[in-house]
Amino acid sequence: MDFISMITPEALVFFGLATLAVAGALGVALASNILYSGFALMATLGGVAGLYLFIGLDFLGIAQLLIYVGGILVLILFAVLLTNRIGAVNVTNVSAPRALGGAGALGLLGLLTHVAVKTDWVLTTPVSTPTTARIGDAFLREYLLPFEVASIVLLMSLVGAMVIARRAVRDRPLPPVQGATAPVDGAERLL
Amino acid sequence: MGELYASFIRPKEINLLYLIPLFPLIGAFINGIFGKKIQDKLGKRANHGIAIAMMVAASGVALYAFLGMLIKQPAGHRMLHDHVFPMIHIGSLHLNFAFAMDPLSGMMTLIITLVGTGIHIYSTGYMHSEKAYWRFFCYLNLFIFSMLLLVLGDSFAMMFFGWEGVGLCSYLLIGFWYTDKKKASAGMKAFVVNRIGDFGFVVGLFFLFWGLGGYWQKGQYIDETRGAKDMVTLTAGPSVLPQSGEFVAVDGFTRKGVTATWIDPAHAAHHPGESLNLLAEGKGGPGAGAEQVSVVVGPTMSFNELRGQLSITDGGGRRPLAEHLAKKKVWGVPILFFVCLGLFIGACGKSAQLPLYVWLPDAMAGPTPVSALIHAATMVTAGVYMIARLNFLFVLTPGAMTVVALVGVMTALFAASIGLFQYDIKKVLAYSTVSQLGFMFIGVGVGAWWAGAFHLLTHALFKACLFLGSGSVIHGMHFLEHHGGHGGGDDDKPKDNRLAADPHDPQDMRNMGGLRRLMPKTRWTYWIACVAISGFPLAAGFYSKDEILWKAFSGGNILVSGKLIWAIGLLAATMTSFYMWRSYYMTFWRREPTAEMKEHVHESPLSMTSILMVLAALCLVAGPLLGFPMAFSGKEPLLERWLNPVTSLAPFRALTHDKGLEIGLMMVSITVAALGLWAAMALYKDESKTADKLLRLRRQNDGVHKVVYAKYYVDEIYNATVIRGYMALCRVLAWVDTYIVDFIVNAAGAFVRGVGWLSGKIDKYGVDGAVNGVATLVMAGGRRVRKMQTGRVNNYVFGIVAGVMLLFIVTVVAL
Amino acid sequence: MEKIFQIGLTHYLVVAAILFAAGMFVVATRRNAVAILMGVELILNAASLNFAAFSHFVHGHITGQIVSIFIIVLAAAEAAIALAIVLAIFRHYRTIDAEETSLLKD
Amino acid sequence: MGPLSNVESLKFYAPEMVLSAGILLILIVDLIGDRMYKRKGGVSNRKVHGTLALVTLVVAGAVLWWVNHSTPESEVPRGVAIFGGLLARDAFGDFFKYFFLGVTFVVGLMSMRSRDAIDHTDGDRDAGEYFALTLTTTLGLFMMATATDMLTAFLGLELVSIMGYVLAGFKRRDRKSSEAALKYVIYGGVASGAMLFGLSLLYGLAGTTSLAGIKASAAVAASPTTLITAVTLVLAGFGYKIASVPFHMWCPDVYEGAPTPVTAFLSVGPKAAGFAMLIRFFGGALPETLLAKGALLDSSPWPLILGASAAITMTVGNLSALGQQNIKRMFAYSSIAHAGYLLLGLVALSGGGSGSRSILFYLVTYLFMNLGAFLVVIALAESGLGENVDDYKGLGTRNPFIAVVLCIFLFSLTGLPPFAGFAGKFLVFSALLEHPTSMNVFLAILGVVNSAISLYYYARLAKVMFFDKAAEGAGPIKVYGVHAATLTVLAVPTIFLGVYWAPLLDAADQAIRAGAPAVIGAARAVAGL
Repeated sequence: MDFISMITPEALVFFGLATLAVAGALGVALASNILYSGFALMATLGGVAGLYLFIGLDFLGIAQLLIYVGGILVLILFAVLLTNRIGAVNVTNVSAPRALGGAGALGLLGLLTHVAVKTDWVLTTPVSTPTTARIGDAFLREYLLPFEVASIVLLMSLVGAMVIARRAVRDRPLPPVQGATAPVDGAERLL
Repeated sequence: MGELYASFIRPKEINLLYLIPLFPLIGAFINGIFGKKIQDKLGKRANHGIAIAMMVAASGVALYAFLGMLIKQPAGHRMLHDHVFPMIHIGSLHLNFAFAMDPLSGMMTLIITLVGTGIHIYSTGYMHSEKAYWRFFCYLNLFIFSMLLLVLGDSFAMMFFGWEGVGLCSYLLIGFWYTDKKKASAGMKAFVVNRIGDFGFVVGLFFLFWGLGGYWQKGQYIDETRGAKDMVTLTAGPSVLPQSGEFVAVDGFTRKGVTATWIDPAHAAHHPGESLNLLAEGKGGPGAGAEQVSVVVGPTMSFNELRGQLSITDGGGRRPLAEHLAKKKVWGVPILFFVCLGLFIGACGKSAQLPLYVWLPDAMAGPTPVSALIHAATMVTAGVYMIARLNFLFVLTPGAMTVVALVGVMTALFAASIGLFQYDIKKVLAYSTVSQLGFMFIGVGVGAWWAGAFHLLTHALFKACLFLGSGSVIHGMHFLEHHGGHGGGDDDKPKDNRLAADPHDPQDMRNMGGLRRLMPKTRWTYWIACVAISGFPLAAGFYSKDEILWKAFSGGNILVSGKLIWAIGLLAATMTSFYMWRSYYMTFWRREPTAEMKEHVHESPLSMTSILMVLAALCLVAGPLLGFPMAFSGKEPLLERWLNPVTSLAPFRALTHDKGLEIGLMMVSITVAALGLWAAMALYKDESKTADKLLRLRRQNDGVHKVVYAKYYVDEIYNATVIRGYMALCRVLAWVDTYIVDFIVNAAGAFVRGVGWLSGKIDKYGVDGAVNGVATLVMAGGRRVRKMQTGRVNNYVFGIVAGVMLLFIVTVVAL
Repeated sequence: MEKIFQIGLTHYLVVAAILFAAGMFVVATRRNAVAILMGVELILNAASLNFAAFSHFVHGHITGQIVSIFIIVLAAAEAAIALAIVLAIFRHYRTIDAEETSLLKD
Repeated sequence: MGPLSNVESLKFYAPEMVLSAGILLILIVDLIGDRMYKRKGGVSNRKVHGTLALVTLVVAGAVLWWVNHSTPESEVPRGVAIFGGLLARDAFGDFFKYFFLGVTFVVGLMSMRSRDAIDHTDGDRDAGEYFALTLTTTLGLFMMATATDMLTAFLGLELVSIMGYVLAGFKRRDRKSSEAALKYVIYGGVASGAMLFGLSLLYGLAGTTSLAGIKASAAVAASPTTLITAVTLVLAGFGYKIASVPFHMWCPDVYEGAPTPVTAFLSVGPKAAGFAMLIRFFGGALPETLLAKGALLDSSPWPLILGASAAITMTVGNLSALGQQNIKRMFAYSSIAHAGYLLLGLVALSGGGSGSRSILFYLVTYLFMNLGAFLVVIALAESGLGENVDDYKGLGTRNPFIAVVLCIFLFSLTGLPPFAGFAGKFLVFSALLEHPTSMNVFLAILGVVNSAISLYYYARLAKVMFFDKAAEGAGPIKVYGVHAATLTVLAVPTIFLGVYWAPLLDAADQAIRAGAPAVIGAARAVAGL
C-alpha cells in the first residue's frame, strides 16, 4: 500500500484548511490572552471560508470572508479593545474549571462524529458550478420573503445595538420628576 | 330487550328564546349600573322607559314565540328549544344553558311578561315619588329575568338558577325600604323560610339522581367506546320496526344546530359507526306512516330528556326505566316518595304552603306592585309550576301526591279562615293568596294538572287585579299618614289592639269606607275581581276552582278519599267568598265618606287604572274562553287539550265522567259563593244598620275571633319551637364545637406532635410533625434546585450541553 | 484508510463537529464575555458549514447555501447586539468577566 | 392546491406588511419627531409612539380579519402554503396571530405608562425604539407561528430572540438589566446554534428544509440515532424558547433583570410561539413511524422525552419559586412551571389525543392571568412600590382593588376553580388522561401535586397582601387609570373563561381542525435550483 500516493493535492489542501479551522477553534478555546483568541477565531473563520471555496461554493466563501472576517471579527476586536485597557498587564481571559466543560464537549464531539461517520447519507455526485447567479436568482424568487425579512432584522438590530450602546449614563442620579426633560446633548444622541 | 317506544316530545330548535330573559336582564343591568346617573340626568321617565321597553320587547318575543311558532307545532312536537351554550360536561352528562318553551312554560311566560309589563306600567304611577326609583325598576327587571329563567329553563339546573334568583329578588324587593327595620326583617324572614324550602328541593334532586344513577350506570344504553351519551331511536309501533335492529347509538349530545334525527335501524345495524354520517347526509328517513322519536338515554338534567327516558315503553307495554325508579326503595319507602316530597317541600317554601307560609303575609311590607307581581301572580306559583312540570315523576308516587293534595287543602282552609277577620287590606289579600295557592296544590295533587295550571292562570289575573286595586286604594288613602283619619268604626274596646285601628294606617280597612264614589274605576275593577275569585259563573275563578273541586271529588290519583278533599275545599271556598266580599264592602261601601276623605281621596292616575281595567277585562274573558266546562260543551276545555302533550304521561284518572254530577257540584259551588256574598253583604254593606249585630257577634265569639285574628298564634308557636329550637341547637353545636371539636383538634395535635417526636427520634436532623415535614422537604428541595441557578452564564450554557446529552441518553435508552 | 484521503461529506461533518464541540467548550469555560461570544460564532460556523456541505454533497441544490448565508447574516446581527450589550455591561461593572457579572442568581 | 407564488401570497401576508409599515413609520417619526411635535409643546414621545404602535396592531388585526373573511374558502382554502411553501396560511396560524396581536397590545398599553420600560428622564427619547422593537418582535412571532420551513422558522426565532436581547437590556441605567441582556444573548446564541446544528442534520438526512419534506423522507425514518441526535439538539432551541428545564436557566435572571413589561411580553409571546413551532414540528416534521402512534405508542421515545421534560420542568419551576423574595423572579419560575404544564399537553398530542387543543386553550388563559399579574407589578412599581414580596404587605388595605385583582390572577395561575387557569389545567390533564398509560397517569398526578405546591407561593403573596400589616406610614396607593382599566379587562376573562369556556375551546378546535399542525406545502417545488 502506497501511503504517499494516496495523498492527492486535493487532500493536502483540504487538510490544510481543516487544520487551520480546527487549530483556530482550539486557539479560541485555550489561548490565555483574549487578543490571541481573537486572532485564532480569524484563522477558523478563514479556514471555513477556504473549505467553502474548496468545494466550489464561491459566493458563500466570499460572503464568509467579507461578513465574518471583515465585519464580525473587526467588531469583536473593537469590543476587546474597548473593554480592556491594553496597557494593563492582564488582558483577562481566565477560564472556568475546564474538566466538566471538556467532558461535555468531548461527549458531544464523540456523538456528532459518530453521527457523521455512521449515518448513511444519501449522496449525489457533486457538481461544482458557479453559484452566485443561482443564489441571486433564488433570493429574488423562492427566498424573496426571507431576504426581505432579513433586511428588517438587520435594520432593527442596528437600531437595537444603537439603543443599548448609547452612552447616556454619566452616572447621574435619576431625576425623580416624571417627564422632566434633560437637555439633550447632540453628540450623545448620535451614539 | 324488546322494541322500545316513547312518547317523547321532539322540540323544534329555534334560536330565539334566549331573547326573552335577555331583555329584562339588559334592563336590570342598565338601571343597576347607570340607573342613578340616568335618574339624575334624564329623570325618572328614562328609568322606567328603559325598564318598560325591555319588558315590551320581552313580551313581544314571547308572544311571537308562543303565537307564531309554538301553537303551530303538532302535538308531538309542541316544544321550542333554544340551546344557548353548553355549560358543563362531566363524563356523559351534558348540561346545557338552554331554554325550552312548551305549552306549560309558554303559558307561564306569557303571564310573567304580560302581567309583568302591566305591573311595570302601574309602578310608574305608584312609585313616582320614590327616591330610589331606578333601584326599584332594576329589581323588577331582575326579578322578571330570574322568573323567566325558572320557567323557560330546560333543566333542573336552569330551574334552580331561576329558583334562587327569584328568592333573592323577592328578598330585595320586600326589603326595598330597608331603612324600616320591620320591613327589612320581613325580607329576612322570606329569605330564611325560602332557604328551608330550597334545602328540600336540593335533597329531592339528590334523591332523584341517586335513584336514576344506578340505572344509567348499568351501561346498557351507554356506548362505552364513544364515551358519549347515546340515543335510542324508537318508532311508534312494532309493526313498522324492522326486526333486525333494536336501537341505534348515535352521538346524543344535541349541540346547537344539531338535532336528533331518525335513523333506519336496519341500515345502521349493518353499518355500525356510520350513523353520524347518515345524519349528515340526511339518509335514512322515516318509513312511511311511522312517527319516529328519539330519546336520549343516560345521565341528564333536562326535563324533556328525563321525561322521554321515563316514558320508554318496551314491546310488552312496560316502562323499564320508570319501573326501575318506582321500585327502588330507601328504608323501605320508595325513593320516589322522598324525591317528590323533597321537591314538594321546595314548592311549599316558594308557594307559601303549610307550614312554610309564614313569610308571605309579612312580605306585604314590600311595595304593592311587588306584592302583585311577585307574591300573587308569579313567584309564588313557581311551586305549582314545578310540580306540574314534573308531573311524570309525581304520577309515579301516589303517596307524595296525596301529601300534596292534603297540604293544599289544609292550607286553603287554614289561610282562608285567617283571612276572615283581618283588617289590613293587603293582609286579607295575602292570606287569600296562600289559600288560593292551596287550591292549586289540590289540583296538581289529585292529578288534575291542567286544572292546577288553569287556576294558576286565572289567579294571576284576578289576584293581580285585586292587589293593584288595593294599591290604588292605598295610594288614595295615603293622606292618612300625614293627617290622621277618622278612626275605626268598631272602636268599642280601645285597649284590645286587635280591634283598634291605627288612624294613620292607609292600609287598614277600618279607616276606609264609602270609596265607591271617590274611586269608581278602582271600585268596579275590584268588584269584577271579587266576582272572579269567589266563583260566580262567567268570571275566571269559577271555571278553574270548580274544575279543581270537581276533579278532586271525582277521584284522582290519591290514597285518601277525594270527597273529603272536596268537602274541605268547599268550606274554604265559602270563606273565600265571604272575606273577599267583606273587604269589598268594608272598603267601598259601609258608610259615606267623610269630608276629609272627599277632599283628599281621588281616583288614581290613568297609568294605574288602565292596568286595572285590562286585568278586570281579562278576568271576565279568560275563564269561559280557556276553560269552558266539558259538561256543557261536550269537549275537553281548550286549555286542557292544549296542555295535553305536557301531561300526557300522567293523565287524570277520573272514576267516571258524570255530566249530571259535574253540573250538580257546580250548583253547590255557586250556592256557597252566594252564601259568602250574602253574609258579607249582610254584615258590612251598611254600617249604620249592622253595627249592633257585628258587636253582638263579636262578643259571642270573642275567643274564636281572638285566636283567628292572631293567626292561630303560628308565629308565636314558631318562635317558641322552631326558633328556640334552632337557638338551642346552635348552643348545642357551640358546645360541641368548644368541647368535642376542640378535643379532636387537640387530640390530632397531640398525635401530630407524637409523630413529630417519633420522626424526630428517627431522624435527628428532624422533621417536625408530618405536615411540617412535607413542607420542609419541599422547601429544601426548592433550595437544592435553586442552587443550580448560580448566576454564572457559563454554567447556564453548560446546562445546554448537559441537557442535550441527557435527552439523547434518555431517548436511546428508551428505544 | 483510503477513504480518509477521498475528501467527502464526512470530512466536512467531522470538521463541523469539532468546531461545534470547541464552541461549546468555549462557552462553557471562558469567563470573558467576548470570548464566550467567539464561542457562539464557532457554533454558528459549525452549523453553517454543515448546511453548506449537505447542500453540496447530498443533493446538489442551493437551499443549504441559502440557509448558510442567512446564518451568517443573523450571526452578524446578533454579534452587533451582543457586543453592544458587552459595552453596556462594561460600563456598569467595569469588567466583562462572567464570574463577576452575576448579580442575578438563585 | 399547490403553494401560492410570492405575488399571490402577498394578500395573506398583509398583516405582517402592516406591522412592518408600522415599524418604519415609528422609526421615521422618531427621527423627525423633534421638528414635528416636540418643539410645539408637551406631547410626549411615549404617547405618540405608543399610540402609533397600538394603532398598527389594531389595523393589523383588522387586516387579518378582513383577509380571512374576504377570501372564500372555495377560492383559497384556509390551509394553504404561501411564498412557495415557506409559510402556511391556516387557522392554526391565524389563532396565534390574533393571540400575538393581543399580547402585544396589552404590553403596549402597559409600557406607555411604565418608567421601567421607557425612561422618562430624557423626554422619553427611547420610546420610538422601544415600540419599534416590540412590533418587530411581533413580526417574528408571526413568522414563528406560521413557518413550515426550517429557514423561516429559524429566521422568525432569531428575529424574536434578537429583539428580545435588546428589550431585556433596555434599561440602560440598570446594571441588572444589562446583565440580563448579556446572559440572554449568550444563552440564546448557544441554544439557537445548537438548534441550527440539529436542523442541519435533519436537512442532511432529508435533503430539504421543508418540514413536510422531512416528514416524507425515507432516509430520516431510516436513521434513528441521527434523527434523535438532531431532534435533541433542536429541542434545545425549543426548550430555550419555551423555558423548559434543562434549557430554562436564562429565564429567571432575564425575567428579573429585564424591564417588567418586557418580562411580561417574553413570558407569554415567545413561549406561545415556541409551542406553536413545537406543535408544527412534532405534528408535521417528525416521521409517523417514530411518532407515538399505533403500535409504537409504548416504544417511541417522543412521549417519554416530552413527558420527562414536562415532569422535570414543572417540578423544578415550582420548587424554585418557593423561596423567592423577588416577585418577578417568582413569576419567572412560575412561568417555567407553566411551560411544564403545557408540555403535558404536548405529551397528550403525541399520544394522538386532544393535546394541541388544550395547549391553545391554556396559552390563552395564560395570556390573561400572567399579563395581569405582571401588570399589577408594573402598576404598583409606578406608585413606588418595590418588587419584593414584603413590599406588598398590607396591600389589601392600601389598594383593595389591585389586591383583589392580583388575587384573581394568582388563584387562576394556581389553577383553582372557578378561574380560567383551572379550565386550562383541567383540559390539559383530561387530554393527558384520554390515553391512561401509566406514564400519563403519573404525569397527571405529578401535575396535580405541582399545582398544590404552587398554591404555597401564590397564596403566600395573597396572605402577605391581606393579613400582614403595612409598614408604618404607608398610605393608600393610587394606580394609573389605564392600568386599572386594563387590569379589569384582563380579570374579566380570567373569571369568565373559568366558568364558560366553550367559545374559546371551539376556537381552539377550529384552529386545530383546519389541518394546522400538519405541514402545508409538502409539494414545494425544489427542482431546478
